[in-house]
Amino acid sequence: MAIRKILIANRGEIAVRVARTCKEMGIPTVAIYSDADRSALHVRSCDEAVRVGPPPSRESYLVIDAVIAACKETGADAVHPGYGFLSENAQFARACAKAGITFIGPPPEAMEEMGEKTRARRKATEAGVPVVPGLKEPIPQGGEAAAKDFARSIGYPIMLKAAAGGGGKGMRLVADPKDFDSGLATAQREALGAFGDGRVYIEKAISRPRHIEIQVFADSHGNCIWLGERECSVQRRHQKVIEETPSAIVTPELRAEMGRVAVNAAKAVRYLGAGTCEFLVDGNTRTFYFLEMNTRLQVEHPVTELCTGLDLVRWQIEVAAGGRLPWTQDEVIKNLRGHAIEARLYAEDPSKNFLPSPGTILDLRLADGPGVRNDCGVESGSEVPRYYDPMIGKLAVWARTRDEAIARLGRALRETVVKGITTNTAYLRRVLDLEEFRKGDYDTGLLERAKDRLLHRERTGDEEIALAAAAIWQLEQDQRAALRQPVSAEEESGWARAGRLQALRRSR
Amino acid sequence: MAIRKILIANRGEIAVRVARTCKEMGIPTVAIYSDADRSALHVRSCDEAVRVGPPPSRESYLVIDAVIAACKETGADAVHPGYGFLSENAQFARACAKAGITFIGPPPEAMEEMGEKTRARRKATEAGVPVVPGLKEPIPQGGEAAAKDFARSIGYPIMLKAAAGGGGKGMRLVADPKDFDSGLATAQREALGAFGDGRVYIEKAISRPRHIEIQVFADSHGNCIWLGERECSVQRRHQKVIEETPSAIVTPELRAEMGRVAVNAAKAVRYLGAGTCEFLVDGNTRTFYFLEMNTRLQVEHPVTELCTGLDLVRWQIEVAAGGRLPWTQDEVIKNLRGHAIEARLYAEDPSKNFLPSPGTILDLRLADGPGVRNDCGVESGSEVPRYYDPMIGKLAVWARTRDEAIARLGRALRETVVKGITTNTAYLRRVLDLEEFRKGDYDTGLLERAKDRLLHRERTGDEEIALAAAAIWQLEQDQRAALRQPVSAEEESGWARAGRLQALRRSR
Amino acid sequence: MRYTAIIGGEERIVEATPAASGHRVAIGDQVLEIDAVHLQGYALSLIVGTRSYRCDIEPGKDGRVTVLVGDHIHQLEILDERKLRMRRASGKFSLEGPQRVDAPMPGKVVRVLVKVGDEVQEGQGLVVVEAMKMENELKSPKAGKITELRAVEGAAVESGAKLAVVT
Amino acid sequence: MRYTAIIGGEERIVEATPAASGHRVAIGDQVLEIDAVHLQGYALSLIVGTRSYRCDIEPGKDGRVTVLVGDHIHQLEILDERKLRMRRASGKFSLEGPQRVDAPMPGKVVRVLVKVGDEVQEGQGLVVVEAMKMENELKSPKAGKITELRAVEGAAVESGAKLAVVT
Repeated sequence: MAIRKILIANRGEIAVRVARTCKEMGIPTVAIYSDADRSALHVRSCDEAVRVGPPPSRESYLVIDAVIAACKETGADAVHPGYGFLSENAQFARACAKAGITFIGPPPEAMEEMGEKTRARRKATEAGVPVVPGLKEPIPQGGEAAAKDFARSIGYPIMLKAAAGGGGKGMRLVADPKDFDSGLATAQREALGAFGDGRVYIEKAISRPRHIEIQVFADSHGNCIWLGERECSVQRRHQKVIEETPSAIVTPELRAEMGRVAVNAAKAVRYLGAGTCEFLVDGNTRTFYFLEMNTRLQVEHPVTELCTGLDLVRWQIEVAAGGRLPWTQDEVIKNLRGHAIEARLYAEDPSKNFLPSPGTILDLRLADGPGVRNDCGVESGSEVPRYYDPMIGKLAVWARTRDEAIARLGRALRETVVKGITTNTAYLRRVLDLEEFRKGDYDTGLLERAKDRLLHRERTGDEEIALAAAAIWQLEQDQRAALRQPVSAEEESGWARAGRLQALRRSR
Repeated sequence: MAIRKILIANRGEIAVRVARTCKEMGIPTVAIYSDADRSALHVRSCDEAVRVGPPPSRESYLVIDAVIAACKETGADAVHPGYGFLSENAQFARACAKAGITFIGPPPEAMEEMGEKTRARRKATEAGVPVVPGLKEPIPQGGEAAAKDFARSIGYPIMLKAAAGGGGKGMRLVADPKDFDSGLATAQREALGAFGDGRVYIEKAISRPRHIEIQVFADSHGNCIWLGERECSVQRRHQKVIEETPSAIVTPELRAEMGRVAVNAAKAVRYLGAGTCEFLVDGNTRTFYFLEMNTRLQVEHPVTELCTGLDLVRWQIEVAAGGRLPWTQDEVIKNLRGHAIEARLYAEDPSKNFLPSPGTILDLRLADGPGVRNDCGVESGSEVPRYYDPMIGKLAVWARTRDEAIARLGRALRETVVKGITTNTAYLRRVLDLEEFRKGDYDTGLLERAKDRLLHRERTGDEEIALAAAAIWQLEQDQRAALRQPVSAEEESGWARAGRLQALRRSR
Repeated sequence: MRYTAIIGGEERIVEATPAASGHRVAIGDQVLEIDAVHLQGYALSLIVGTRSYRCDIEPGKDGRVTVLVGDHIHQLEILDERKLRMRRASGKFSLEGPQRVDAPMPGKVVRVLVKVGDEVQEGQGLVVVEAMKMENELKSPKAGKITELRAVEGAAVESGAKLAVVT
Repeated sequence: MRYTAIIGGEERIVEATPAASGHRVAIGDQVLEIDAVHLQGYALSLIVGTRSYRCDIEPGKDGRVTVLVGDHIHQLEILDERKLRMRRASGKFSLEGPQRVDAPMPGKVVRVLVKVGDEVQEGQGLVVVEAMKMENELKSPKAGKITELRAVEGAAVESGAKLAVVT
């Protein structure tokens, strides 16, 4: 069946990115928004927009009935869930099916089998995919003591993970038995907050582990292929910060082997559309363990697009509409080219323990020129609400070699300026400068180990220039003040007007 | 010899673009600027900046001594000339050599042999390259009558071209003998104005001609290869507007044949670096005639970069430093991928006969997302001076197929908003919608023939929305006026402040 | 607030009133309920029913406004009573009476194609101005007679400078 | 105009005067001749000798300014006589006296780790605030005693809200 109108059940950069492909395909789009997002970029990036509730996601973006109602109101016959929110919610997929709406993603059964980690591990083991030793079942109420024993049995360090989890939320590394209880408590609280499901399970923590994932794609005609790997070991608190492809340690043989395993896992659940198998790879032995399958588009999909030349969202839509994969596995291998790196732009302050810094972006200057791709959910004047994930966008680059790609990303990060809120751009540049990163010799512990080097602010020679600029600036402010034309940040910026107008509206 | 610091003897988007690659290579850069460009983006895109004179290019960017002096003052040991200005000036190349400065481009001899069209044609003919029938010599003073006879002998329509020309300036199509005198006068005046050399020559005008050019690259070790073609037939008054690669009519065989001929032409003059052989191709017979060789980087080089994955500026610098071409001809062919289209953004008003519209850009919003590349010489608040070419930037896209690339460029043009001055973005979108363009079935006469379709402003359904927006806007202005907080475009925008400060400075 | 808008040569009555949900805008007898928020840099996000629009606004002089809706450009004038009277007084609705031909941009006069007293046709070239290396011919807005001629070959002219008057 | 700048905890005397070429800026006994022009959105283009700098400026409260030079961030304060006196009066130079611990951003208090009267060490966690799904522990700015505690578990807090005072 053809898809005639797509509702994008998400916000921020991914909603904007999906809308772009829809525009290129000539498919009308519908945005949904919470009260905190009325002025958000994704709302005006779509042809239509429907309010789905108050700011908290549990009362808006996560309300299945509201999203289905928005589809019916606008006549959308398909939903693209993006990532996060309802993207891996089988119940939502079923609700769509029930309402005759095409859910652009895998069938609910595949989601359920892969969505919940413990079941996924079982499924994977059945499919002959190696997994990390650990307790397959979530820790039941009152089972804490038994869990603690099991933890000791497989040996510390151990990992506590949210059963319904993903994206590192509700994950805790426990290195010492005495920290088990506190770690468990935090993991459960975060899991509950993030997924409405507080269950966590135990897993042995691999040392020097690399997080490498394989992009797979399946159509409804039995075809399933892999599109190469993504190296995601540059993480902070299990949150990916920088992703690249190819991985420095993945040989063509290893790639083919991991790809084959990933495709098997996908086939085992009769997968459809875009999916990702996450593996933990031992940095030394290069043995890999299946971690989980993300049954949706990944945040970091652009690096795969840059090296394959594909538009994965276009493929998702075509496949959801019953189309066949246009490529065979061989064509993929023939088309892999160059090196791509993505850096995630977060509204956070690295110098304050990465404290999120919501607020208004007074000025946003993005990088341009050769080999640069921006996927941004904000623009100058945008508000970054405190209710959602602090990622405001992604900066990805492509170049023929890894060295050139690193140089290009460094250049692009220097061109990227976000004013009004604090972001991690300078931190990202320092990550690129780490010797381990330049060598490609790193694991998921990189950022933790390099913490001090990354936060230390080098004293630069241009301090005098900063002082002079501030003085000239202040001088002119004073001169203009003297001329009785006070100019404050408030009066100057359009967002302030926006604020006033909105205030005006509310006050009515 | 290694290059340690590069002075970029240009302005606008190309200066910014060259600076980007230099940053990626870790090479410090020096900008030059006229008084009209003190606030221009290229000045702050470089590590250093030197004033070279008053606004008119003949008194600034074209003053060889001033540029050489700037190199000496800053210790730049190499010059990148960009395109236009001094880029094809052999005298300048010699001055650089004399001053011990590496000129990033071909040797002066090659420039002279190819730079002047009539000599180029002779050279090409010698190298066995087919040329368009025409008078090989510029029309001498008093030779107008003889020229007129010759024109009649080869038959109208004929083309009058500036001997020192390029970029379509000082070119005139004369369809009827009675227009010969006026056409000649205009061509000579424009030639004089643009190149300080009023000589023009006569050439037979081919009907249904396509302008297709071949990118060549040569190193100092005797290697010379081609990098595919660029279809540049979407022209207005001989000014390229949209360029793409590959060309709809170029088969792999024709590409190889044109490439071979272009490489021969380059070798014939012991060429070095990046060059382009322009051909006129008969749309029906596909026979091609050598037009001229541009001995510099072309405006439209990004489409070649997008389909080869190369950074041509990086290659220019490496080759100028004595490096070898990293690729063989076979590797080029193996690496050609997908389809790229570039649209030139001009500060001009298509509805007023493309009248240039210099002024201040109050707000600039560029396209982003998959497959989009911006090369821009301006940003929000930039002044577009009236002294120089009205091109403010280029928007290029890449996609796997031509259809997807056209859809993508259309999407990207819709995202591109330039406020404060009039630009050709809407016109460019209408070009993409032309059936001839969509089919790839067009020649250099396309825009002239489609003039009416391109200028007719379709009445859209959203007129009421425009009215409503204006009314709500005005209402709020009036409300705020009532609250005695007048806000005029003046007070709002940073450029106004800039203007005031500069005024302040001058007044001192 | 009641405005008279001029768009595509037509006059339309547009009435905008703040409403609970945002604004109520009446255009002729059509009424739109609009949720509007300001964006940075002279732009509005409008939601009308479920339709979402980004409107970029460029205010000009005397009520002239350029509104970019999505990717369609609309040139219009939005006038309150006072502005409307002025507008009507200026009598620019038609091309009756003397018409000024002004330099549309700063540049240099390279040729003057007419002299005072010449009879000219509508669209006939009067003056050629060069700017940004391009020659641009300024045409007569109406058929009539050249009653004034300020353009001088070789002279630099500023934007808006009077070059000629056709009566 | 003479300013006192505070950068990296140090006081520097900075004197800016309009000059023929642009501005003369004296920092201590170092004098810079600077050609400065404003750019849109709080930015300056500076040319010092042949060096070219883009300086992005973010004015904060009471003379606090963040200056981005190229890609280096500088936090500083630029104070005239009056502001300097106020600044000194506020005695924020040291951590003597009671120190407020404020919510650095809007969020929700998920845990309070101390009670009034507790002795705390510098850097010891006092309150955990959750925002954007992340938990953030607020630490004591100094060693001392909790003399006031406003944070309540489960309560939503606005940015800048007082959570505790350490004396």
